[in-house]
Amino acid sequence: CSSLTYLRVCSLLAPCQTGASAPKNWEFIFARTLTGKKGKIKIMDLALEVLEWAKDKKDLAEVYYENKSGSAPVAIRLVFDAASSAPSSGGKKFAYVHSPTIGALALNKEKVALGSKVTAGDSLGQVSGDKEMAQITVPLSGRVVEVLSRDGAGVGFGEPLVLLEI
Amino acid sequence: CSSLTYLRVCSLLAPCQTGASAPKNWEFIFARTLTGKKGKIKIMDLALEVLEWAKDKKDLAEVYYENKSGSAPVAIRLVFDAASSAPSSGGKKFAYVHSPTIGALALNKEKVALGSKVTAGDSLGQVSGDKEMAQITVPLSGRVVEVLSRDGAGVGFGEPLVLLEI
Amino acid sequence: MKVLVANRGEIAVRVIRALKEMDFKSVAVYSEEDRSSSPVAMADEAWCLGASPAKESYLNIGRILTAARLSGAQAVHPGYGFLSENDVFASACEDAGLIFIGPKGSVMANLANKAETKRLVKKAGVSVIPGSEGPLGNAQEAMTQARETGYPVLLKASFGGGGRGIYLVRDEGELSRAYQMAQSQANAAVGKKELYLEKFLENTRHVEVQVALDIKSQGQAFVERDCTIQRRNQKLIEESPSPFLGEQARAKLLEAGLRAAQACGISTLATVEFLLMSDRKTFYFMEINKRIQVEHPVTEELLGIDLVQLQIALAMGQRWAPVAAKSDARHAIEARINAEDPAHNFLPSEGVVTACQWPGGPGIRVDTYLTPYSTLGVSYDSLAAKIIASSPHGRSGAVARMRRALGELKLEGFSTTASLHQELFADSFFAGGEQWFSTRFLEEWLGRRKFN
Amino acid sequence: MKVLVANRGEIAVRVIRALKEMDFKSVAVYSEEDRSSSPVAMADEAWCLGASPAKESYLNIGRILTAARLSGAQAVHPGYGFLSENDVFASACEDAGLIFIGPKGSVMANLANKAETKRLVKKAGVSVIPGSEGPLGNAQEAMTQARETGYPVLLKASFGGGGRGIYLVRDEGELSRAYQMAQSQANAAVGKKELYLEKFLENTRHVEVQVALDIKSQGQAFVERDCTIQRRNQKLIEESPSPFLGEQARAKLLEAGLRAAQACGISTLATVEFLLMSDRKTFYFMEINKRIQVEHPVTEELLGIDLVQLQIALAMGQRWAPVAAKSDARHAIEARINAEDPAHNFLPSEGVVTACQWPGGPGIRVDTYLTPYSTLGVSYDSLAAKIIASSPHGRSGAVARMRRALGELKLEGFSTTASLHQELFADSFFAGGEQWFSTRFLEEWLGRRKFN
Repeated sequence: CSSLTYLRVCSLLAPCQTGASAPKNWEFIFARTLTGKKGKIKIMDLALEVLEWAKDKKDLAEVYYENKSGSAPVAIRLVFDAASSAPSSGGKKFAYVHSPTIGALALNKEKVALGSKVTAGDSLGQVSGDKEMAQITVPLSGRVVEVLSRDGAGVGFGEPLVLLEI
Repeated sequence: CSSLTYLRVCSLLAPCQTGASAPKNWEFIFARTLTGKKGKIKIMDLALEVLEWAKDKKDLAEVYYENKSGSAPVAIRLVFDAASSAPSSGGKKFAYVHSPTIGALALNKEKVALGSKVTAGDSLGQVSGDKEMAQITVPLSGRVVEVLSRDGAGVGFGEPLVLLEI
Repeated sequence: MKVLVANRGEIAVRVIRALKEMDFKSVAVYSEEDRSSSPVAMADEAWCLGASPAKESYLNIGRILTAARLSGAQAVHPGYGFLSENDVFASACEDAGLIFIGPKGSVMANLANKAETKRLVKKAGVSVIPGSEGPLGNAQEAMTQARETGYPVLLKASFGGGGRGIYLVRDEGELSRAYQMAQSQANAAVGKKELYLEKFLENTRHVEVQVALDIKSQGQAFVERDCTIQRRNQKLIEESPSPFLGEQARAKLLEAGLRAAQACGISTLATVEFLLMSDRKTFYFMEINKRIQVEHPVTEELLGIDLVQLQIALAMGQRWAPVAAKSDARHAIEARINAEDPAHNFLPSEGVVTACQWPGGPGIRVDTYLTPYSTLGVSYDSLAAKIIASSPHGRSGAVARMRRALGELKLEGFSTTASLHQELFADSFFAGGEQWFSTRFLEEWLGRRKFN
Repeated sequence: MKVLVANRGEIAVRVIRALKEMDFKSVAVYSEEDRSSSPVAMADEAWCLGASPAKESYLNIGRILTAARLSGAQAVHPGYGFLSENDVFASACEDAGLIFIGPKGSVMANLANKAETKRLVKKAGVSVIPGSEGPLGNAQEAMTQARETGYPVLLKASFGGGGRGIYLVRDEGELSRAYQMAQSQANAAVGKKELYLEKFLENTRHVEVQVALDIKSQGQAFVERDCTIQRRNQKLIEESPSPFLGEQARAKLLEAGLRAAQACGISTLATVEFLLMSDRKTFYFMEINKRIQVEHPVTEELLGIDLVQLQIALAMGQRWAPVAAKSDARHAIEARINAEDPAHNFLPSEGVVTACQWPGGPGIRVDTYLTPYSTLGVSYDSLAAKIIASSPHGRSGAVARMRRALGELKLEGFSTTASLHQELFADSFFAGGEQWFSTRFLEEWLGRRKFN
């Protein structure tokens, strides 16, 4: 989510964003299980717990939580200023390489081989639209962990293409 | 609020209930000033603060908070199970005497004189509708602190008529 | 002019909207449970009547009259349900010098007996369902009449209503026991055990004629509404015009509706209900409703008129002047969003509105009293909202619009019939509207869909 | 059929609704800022074009064509604004084998020059504002023309639009300097400095004629819209019919509108704008808009039709068949709810929708793309929602309905023009609608109300 400059606001208890209405490349970072929430959901408890969990997270762009255990699904969505928001897990740090435009994806296969080391500023390939061709530039040096799209596919602007461990 | 049996749910960030849409006899118990909230309101901070303040309040029926300092007014409304909800202030405890029906109010002037001692079950007067007359019964023994309506006035069912210190 | 709205929920909102548009003052009355509800917020003033049980609030004539006196209201709109067809209430309003927006109390008292009403309507030359002429004296009379009418027959309480108090009798062996049970049920429900008997007609559709009459019984009938989509006699979808009525049959139906209403002495809005046979031209009078109905917006959206304003104006003594009564290829259809769980036998559902986004845009109207964080209990009826779709492109256009609107609807916090509507409006048989189906369609469809 | 919607906000929602109702697939395109917006959620698929600046997204022809190719769209709806009247875009769509839902690119190229368009329309026998016949050659020619026309005059950029690039010249002393400034401004804005000259007409109203024409230029005109309530040439309230046009003048105006559109080679929906003089019968052609307009719902609600579906059908080659074009006593009126602060000189406002409750019930339509917790930035235009009220009880009925609807509206999180509308619709002069007022009314009224 690091490139999502629209993340400027905080909102709480936003309506569920599911199915077609879920922005396609959101990060659902918050995956902690809230236990003991059988039967009727206590919205206040839930909100409190999520808020407390989230309040000191500095590297967090967005929190999304949905509970469907009761008859009424409840979603809590928090959107933070995205000053720094590389996902992190178990001490490791990651960064996405995003698509620079809309078009057909052409990856440099050697560069994006799993485990390859890449340097900030490197090109990993191109995205070609009808009237432009844009280089896919590595934002931070690291190692290729996962390729998220396939060669030749159509990709939109900002779509995450490659995940790096940095 | 002790008689409001509909207080069964918790809701957060409900839309402002002001003006005509504010239920007429709500208690706005939460009057703490949140400082340092100049300019743009951070809804999450605000919600967190109110929630933390409220979470151990056992005698609380309802919390209402409205902030109009920014350009966008924000209201937070919390509604709790109203198991026990007599208002309290500075160690003193209070209880309302509510109207038993809709009609014209006739108070027993001696009984409701400021400072008078009343006993649970006492009648403080009557409310007379077109086809019924109902006694105004003291719910808990105490001392008359304030008379909230005037003799002869039309009152609705459940309207607080007299405030007792109990 | 100040008008007290003796009702709650969406119909109270509907009436208050009409009053605001007419520049009249509105007075809401409410039970404690409805303290935070929309009508209370919208009205110019509001009075709490009592606790949740209807007899302490919306059915309490004394308290409503007290509220009228305290607020200085000059008229009372009863909405539908509750006291809307209660002749005692109407008369009490008249006695208190209030304009009752509905029929005169004396007219309603006359019409309380359905068997007698049927006799009245038949006398006016409108065909009624074959059966007893007026009420039955005893079981023996019922048996004679049933033989003449031919089985199966229905035993109905003369003072019943809303699809209740009806017994189906398939053959003579069942009759005397059914007669006894129907009598005791009628007696338990309304304190009167009088019954009448009707032929049980199968494979019929429910069509109804909205009429508006002034104080001199001058007025008109509007294009019929078709309310064939029902479950246990409760309407779920209503539309106008009926897809199964030609111009000639329509003209006859509308004329019959107007004549029946005039025979009943109506001088307000009313709806005359008919059964339509599968020959698509034979119809029989069923009953007359003397109030604004839940489904009135179907007619409003078809014709671009305002029936509630018309009803109020007629009650204030306005004389009838012709109103647009039909409209080319236009079609309107309404889906009732009830707080019921179609996956669990339509069990009433309660909760808090945690999210609500109503559909909008062209040809979509939403009538509701719910707002975000409204609480929804089970003390009263389960109607949460009505979505009305209308289109210049006929029934298929209105159905497409409804499908689009149902896709936009977000209503969370309790179960609703919205999911059922989504399936129904996607069903090619129902949506196509080409082949005849009867009032049993929905229950059969539900059986197939394993919804209940 | 799959249609790409090359726009955002409420008009994208409007077009997607029409596509759904026509059972066509929809493709949304969006800038990063609009990622969570309604059209993206509603469309069958959605493609992100780029960052917020319009030239990287909604004005980027190459990226939109790429999205069309990747999605397999067969047609493009341009909405209003952005590329909707860009002949290069229309032609590029045609070249890519896409149906452009609007005029042919070649037709739009011809109409890009407003001075030439005016000449075309005049030749067809429609009266145009007195002034130069086509573009001016130089300042000297301007002076000669101005003397003939009579001061005050307006200098206008031939390739301007939307009320921009217009210079008022009160007397000859101002002319040559104004000519230079207008030229350089026009050059800076559109790269073309050509100007033409028109008489400056005062005390006029803005009326416009919606037309719909098929591929053979067969079609019709609909009852005029009156858009006299403007601030700095931006419309704020639109209504139909105009309160100041009799039947005879209306017939002439509609005929002129249709003739002008045909002269311009239109084969789609278009709107022909006129100035109406205070004699209530003289009118002059002003310009022609070749797109769906913001205020199209006024006509839709007046007549119960669907202009966007009609526009799409015409683009797909459907031939024109007459559509209801007028409607007795009915009246429709629209209030634009802009995210602007009327108390602070209409400064654009941004924020998060912390609460939204849209009005509902009879005769009220809301077109918006906002939902609870939507973010609203200032990158694009400030239109947040349109409320349209229509009534069978004429203008006063529609105004009463709008007043009622504005009272129900709750939209919090940023400043809007709703408060201004509440005051305007309560203003007896405006609401009364009896006395003539001109396009200057709103600014004068604002001056008196100390709103700006």
